[in-house]
Amino acid sequence: MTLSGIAITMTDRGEALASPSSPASPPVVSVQGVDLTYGRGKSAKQVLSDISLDIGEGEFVVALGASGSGKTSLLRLLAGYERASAGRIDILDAAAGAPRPEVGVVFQHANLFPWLTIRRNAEFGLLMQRVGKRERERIAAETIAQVGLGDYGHYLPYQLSGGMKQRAAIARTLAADPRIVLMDEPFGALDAITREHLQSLVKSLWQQKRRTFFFITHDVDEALYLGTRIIVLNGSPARIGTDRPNPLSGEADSVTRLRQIPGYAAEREFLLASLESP
Amino acid sequence: MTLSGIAITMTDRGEALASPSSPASPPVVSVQGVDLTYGRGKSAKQVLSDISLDIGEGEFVVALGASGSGKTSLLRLLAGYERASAGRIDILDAAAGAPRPEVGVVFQHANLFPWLTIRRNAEFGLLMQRVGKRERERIAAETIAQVGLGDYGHYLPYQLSGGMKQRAAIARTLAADPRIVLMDEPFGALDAITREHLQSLVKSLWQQKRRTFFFITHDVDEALYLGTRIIVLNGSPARIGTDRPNPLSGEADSVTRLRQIPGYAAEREFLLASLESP
Amino acid sequence: SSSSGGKLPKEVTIGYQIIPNAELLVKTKGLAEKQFPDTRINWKAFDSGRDVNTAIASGSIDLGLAGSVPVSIGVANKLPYKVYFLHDIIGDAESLAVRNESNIASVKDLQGKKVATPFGSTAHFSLLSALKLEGVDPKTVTILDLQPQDILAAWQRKDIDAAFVWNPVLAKLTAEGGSVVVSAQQLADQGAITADVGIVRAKFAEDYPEFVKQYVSVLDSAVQAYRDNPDDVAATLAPILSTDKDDALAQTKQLVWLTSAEQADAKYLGTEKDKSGFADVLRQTGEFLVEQKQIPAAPELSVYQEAILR
Amino acid sequence: MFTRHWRLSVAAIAAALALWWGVTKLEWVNPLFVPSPASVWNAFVEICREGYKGSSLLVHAGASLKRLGTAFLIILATAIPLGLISGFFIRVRALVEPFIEFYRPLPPLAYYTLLVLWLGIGDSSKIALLTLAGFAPLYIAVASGVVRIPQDRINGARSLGASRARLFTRVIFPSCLPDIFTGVRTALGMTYTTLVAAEMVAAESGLGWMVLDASKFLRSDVIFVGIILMGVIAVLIDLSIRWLERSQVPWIGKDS
Amino acid sequence: MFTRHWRLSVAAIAAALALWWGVTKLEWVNPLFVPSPASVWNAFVEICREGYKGSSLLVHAGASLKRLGTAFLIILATAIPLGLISGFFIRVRALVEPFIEFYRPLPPLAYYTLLVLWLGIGDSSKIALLTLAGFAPLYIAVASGVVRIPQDRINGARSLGASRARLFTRVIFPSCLPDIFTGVRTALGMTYTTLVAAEMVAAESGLGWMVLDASKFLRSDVIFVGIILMGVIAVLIDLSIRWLERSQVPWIGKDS
Ligand SMILES: Nc1ncnc2c1ncn2[C@@H]1O[C@H](COP(=O)(O)OP(=O)(O)OP(=O)(O)O)[C@@H](O)[C@H]1O
Ligand SMILES: Nc1ncnc2c1ncn2[C@@H]1O[C@H](COP(=O)(O)OP(=O)(O)OP(=O)(O)O)[C@@H](O)[C@H]1O
Ligand SMILES: [Mg+2]
Ligand SMILES: [Mg+2]
Repeated sequence: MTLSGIAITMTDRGEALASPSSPASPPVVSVQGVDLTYGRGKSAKQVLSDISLDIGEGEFVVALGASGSGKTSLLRLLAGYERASAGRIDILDAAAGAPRPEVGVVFQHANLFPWLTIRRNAEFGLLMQRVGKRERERIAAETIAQVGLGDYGHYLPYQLSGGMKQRAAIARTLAADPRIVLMDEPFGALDAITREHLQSLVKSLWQQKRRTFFFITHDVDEALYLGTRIIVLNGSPARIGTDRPNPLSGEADSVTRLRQIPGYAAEREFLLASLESP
Repeated sequence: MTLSGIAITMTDRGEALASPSSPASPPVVSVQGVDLTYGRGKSAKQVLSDISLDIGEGEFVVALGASGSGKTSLLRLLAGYERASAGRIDILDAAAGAPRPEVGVVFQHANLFPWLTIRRNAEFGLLMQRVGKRERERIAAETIAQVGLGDYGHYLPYQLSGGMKQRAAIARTLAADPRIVLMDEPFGALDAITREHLQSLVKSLWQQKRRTFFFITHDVDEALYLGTRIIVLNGSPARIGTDRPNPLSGEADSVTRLRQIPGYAAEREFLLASLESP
Repeated sequence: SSSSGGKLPKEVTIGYQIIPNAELLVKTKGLAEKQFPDTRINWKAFDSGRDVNTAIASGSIDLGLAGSVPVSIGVANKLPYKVYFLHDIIGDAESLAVRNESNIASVKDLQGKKVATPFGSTAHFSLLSALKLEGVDPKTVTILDLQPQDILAAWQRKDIDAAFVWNPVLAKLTAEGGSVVVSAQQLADQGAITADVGIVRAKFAEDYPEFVKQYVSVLDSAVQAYRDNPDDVAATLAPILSTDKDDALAQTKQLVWLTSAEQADAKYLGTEKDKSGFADVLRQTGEFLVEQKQIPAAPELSVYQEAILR
Repeated sequence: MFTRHWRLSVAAIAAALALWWGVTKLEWVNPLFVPSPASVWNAFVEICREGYKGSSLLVHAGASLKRLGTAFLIILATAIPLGLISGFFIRVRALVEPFIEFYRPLPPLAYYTLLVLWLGIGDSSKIALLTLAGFAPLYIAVASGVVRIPQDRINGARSLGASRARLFTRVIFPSCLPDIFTGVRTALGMTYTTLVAAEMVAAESGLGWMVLDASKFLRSDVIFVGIILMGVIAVLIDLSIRWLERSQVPWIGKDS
Repeated sequence: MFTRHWRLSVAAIAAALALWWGVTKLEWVNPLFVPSPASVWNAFVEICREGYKGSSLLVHAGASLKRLGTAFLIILATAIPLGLISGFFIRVRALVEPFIEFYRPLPPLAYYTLLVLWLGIGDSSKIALLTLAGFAPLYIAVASGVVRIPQDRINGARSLGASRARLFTRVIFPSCLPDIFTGVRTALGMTYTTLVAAEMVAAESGLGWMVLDASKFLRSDVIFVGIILMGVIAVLIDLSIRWLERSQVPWIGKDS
């Protein structure tokens, strides 16, 4: 509703159009002047400072930032796990403050339920939505297969490798199909091949279902491939140093192809430079 | 001592020379026909098959492989956390089978001691070696600063971001200065800038102290930048599909530079192709 | 047999204790069941008068057996029950045993020694009475609160010099280098009577006087059976006392069994309200406990006289 | 863990039995308090054949197990939900804990009288005593188990749409399973410990009563039979709980 | 957690007191067993002024606390190391646990006489009884805490050169701290619970003895004074343990 920040609405598959937030599509995520401080008194540490960010429906926002800059903290605020010390956050027109099923989260560490098999982990969100057993099992099996764990449905989390756990966690969130998906470095533990596979998976899901994504990564190429809009957190406490539409959005159908696009090198350099700015 | 496998001895800074293992420098790590099976009976799953690998003193071996291929399993065998189902592993002329201080490990997940501050975590190895308090604190402070956590020494692990925890874990192992360093995707959670910084740190430590490294990554560029020798795990159960010296070893002083070297693209393509081979 | 008009309860709960007296004989031989074919009789075993007091106050039992000390305390605290029978007068069954090595020849010699007894029991009362009768200040004696089996353990370790206790521990003490200095029998002769008392819930006694009357007659017949043939009775009681027949006989002899007719003597329950020797005993017990600072206050005699069922 | 090295356990038990035999053989302790294995065995055989004071051994064991079992079902049905809830809702905890903290350390012997007064001398007061004895340890174990659940596991579940109720059954409960098992074992020990006290008042059967009755008559052989039986039954129960734990919670100690 | 909502706790306690007052006022229960708050207060004042049966209240409380304290120090010094060791070495566990499992459920009343025989009627048998009562719960909590430590934390420490001994003091011990705190609380409850039983034998002072003695003479006002005092002391001890826990183990429930 407010005019601050930049909202991006999708025009066609993968193509982004920067515009001031239009009254036609109100932002699904609206962050207004948010501060975040951990601890109290002497041990207080301010992590985020005056963050404002509106995200429109169907946007794919990628957040970059140095290690420890505050990306995860911002995501936790959006997820309702943490409360802002100042400012206001609205998600789907309700004040943030508690986790909710419309907002799915993939954690930086897999965080699976250790007592459930991969299949049951993936079914969890559907079970909570009271989806019938048949349907639940079908969707879970499909999603597990999509992340390449088709043969591991009956394994317990501790029996999986690091990257497999991370993929299982992704499947768990995607199977529940939330309107807003928050992902915190979901592909950090994956090899190049699997990673590229999952990048296409996420991208095609986004294209098909037009969900809204907030995606943290430390990989600039990944940001340029997936995002319609890229923000960079800088400084300590962190603020949003850069917030701009991604001109390469939808231009390539894999990271490898992306690297061959004219303009890729310049854009990459620009983002690396903004990452380094204090 | 055996002649199987390929041992690589270092000739000059960063330059690798492939050679059959020379009697002059016996391998510090010797893996002979190792199998690994998890579970028993019906739920048994063979993960590694007939792995043989000799690593000479001062080598920097990088292991690549698809997610779930068995890289971590191999590292755990070398670390003495797991016992081989068949075959034989010798580390520094003693059979592997239990963790030991000569073999340092950085886990895929940080795995810090939650009750110790970052400083005390970093001091842990030195404390175990009965290094005096002064010296201990000096080395810990230095290592923490090297990984960019100079200001966070008094934090408890839960107060750090994912990437910071991972860096703290790296500092903890490096501060203890083990003769053999095993690292499992240590930079997986780091942004590009911090990552490049830590890559140089590890490389320069290796150059200065000539420790032996076994380093798992999913980033081919990182492998080409750091390794003197690269192995690729393929198949299920996994075997060593590729094991060859890295011709680019020591050729560039950062990953960015590396990409500009002629021969980089070909080498990268080759490795990506071997990753995909079944 | 319920001939004389008064109605009988459908069910009655009797709290008993394992003491070789007439009630135990009645229970063992099933005499009450024979007498009251249409009444269900539930027997509940108790360990201490304290628990009997609680049980009767909670309405869980209709009739019970407790020592004269707990009954005195109960009456002093207005527990709603009446004394209907004296199951036994404690004779030689409770005595003061001293270790021979301790050089105790009389109660007077207890000064400066360690004496054990279960507090709040009739034996405790007897010990304090003995000290008083001999003019010994209880403060000069170390009196320890020990349960019978612990008294035996402490005795073996020579932790104690003497103990006022009952069987079977008493017998073990005398067998293991001890001898009896004074018994409840001797104290009773000097007026410090202790007894095992039959009590009945006041409301129950009011509702079913006929039952109480007939039950007393059953008890009387058991007393008679014992007098006629003590050997038979000992044989019957031996298993429940976890002992053999001879020992059971010895134990029964250490208690005085009385019929209700004998108890009608003014020395015991009496027949008239103000002529009850036992009410006096209860009052004296109460006053004694007050004197010994065991309880804060005791009521006057009439309250105790009220508590004797007539 | 127990089963793999059962040989060791058996050896340890055999050694203890041998020690017992030796000690009584050499009469280091008064047989009145520590009877010889032979006499305990004889007492056991006799009790098996003829029962003890009117009831067969099976009746005694059955009576005790019935009381224990009932109390234990009540404990499971109350302490686990209440522990989960009060571990989760700080306010509930603030309301409930003063009372639990207060009654918990009270010796059963101190309040048994009150229970008898309210519930009578039947089985209900005994069961109430056993229940009270075992409730607090299980409650505490569960409540502090909840506090120890990683916050993000709960966050994650709520993000997946778990309602409060299902959060409890589907996340908090299984997360606490290891703690519940520990708590159950402690609670069982605690109830068991109270068995003799519970059977002190107006009981005529039960292993606790048997031990108590025997101790009154200095039948140390019977006391030992009772104690050993109680111990053996307890160990069997405990073993089955552990077996359940191993088969139900294989992920204990593994990183998620 | 307790402190933040202390108002709620205070309110709950006040409500309970009001209920007590009302119930006795309306004489719903026999005042012989549930005395009125006023008469309990009077008894308290009287005991404070004149003591109970020869000893002042301070002496009674002091005697109990001395016994409890000594027992508790022994428990801490034995159960924690043994729990750590047997959680870690399966063989030790196989050797030790049959005995702990066996004695644990045994009612103190069943074996107290043996302790008296071995240790006499002085304080040592009382302390031994209290120690035995509290040992098992702490041991179990610690041992199962060790089993739950993530294996890779132990692996990591050993890779950093931790010897067996230092692994215990520097890794396993702190890892188990949350379990130790839970165990300490349960064990304390257990020892406390046994206080009355312990002071049943040859005691002349102690809160447990006071309650027991009063119950023999139907002094329910004194019983209530004793129970409330025991409860209050226990709650205070528990609060300080929890305060210690909060200040020493702030990382509970946080992912490492
Ligand atoms: N405890 C276990 N029980 C059964 N299977 C296991 C266990 N641990 C690992 N595995 C299996 O072993 C295989 C290899 O796992 P490993 O962790 O070595 O892979 P990785 O190469 O390190 O993968 P990543 O790059 O994702 O970390 C996986 O398929 C996994 O399912
Ligand atoms: N519970 C906490 N208490 C105090 N400080 C905290 C806490 N959690 C996080 N921080 C601090 O907040 C800062 C930002 O952390 P955050 O996890 O948001 O970083 P990030 O951008 O996600 O980093 P990374 O890429 O390494 O995951 C860090 O400096 C960290 O030390
Ligand atoms: Mg982060
Ligand atoms: Mg791995």
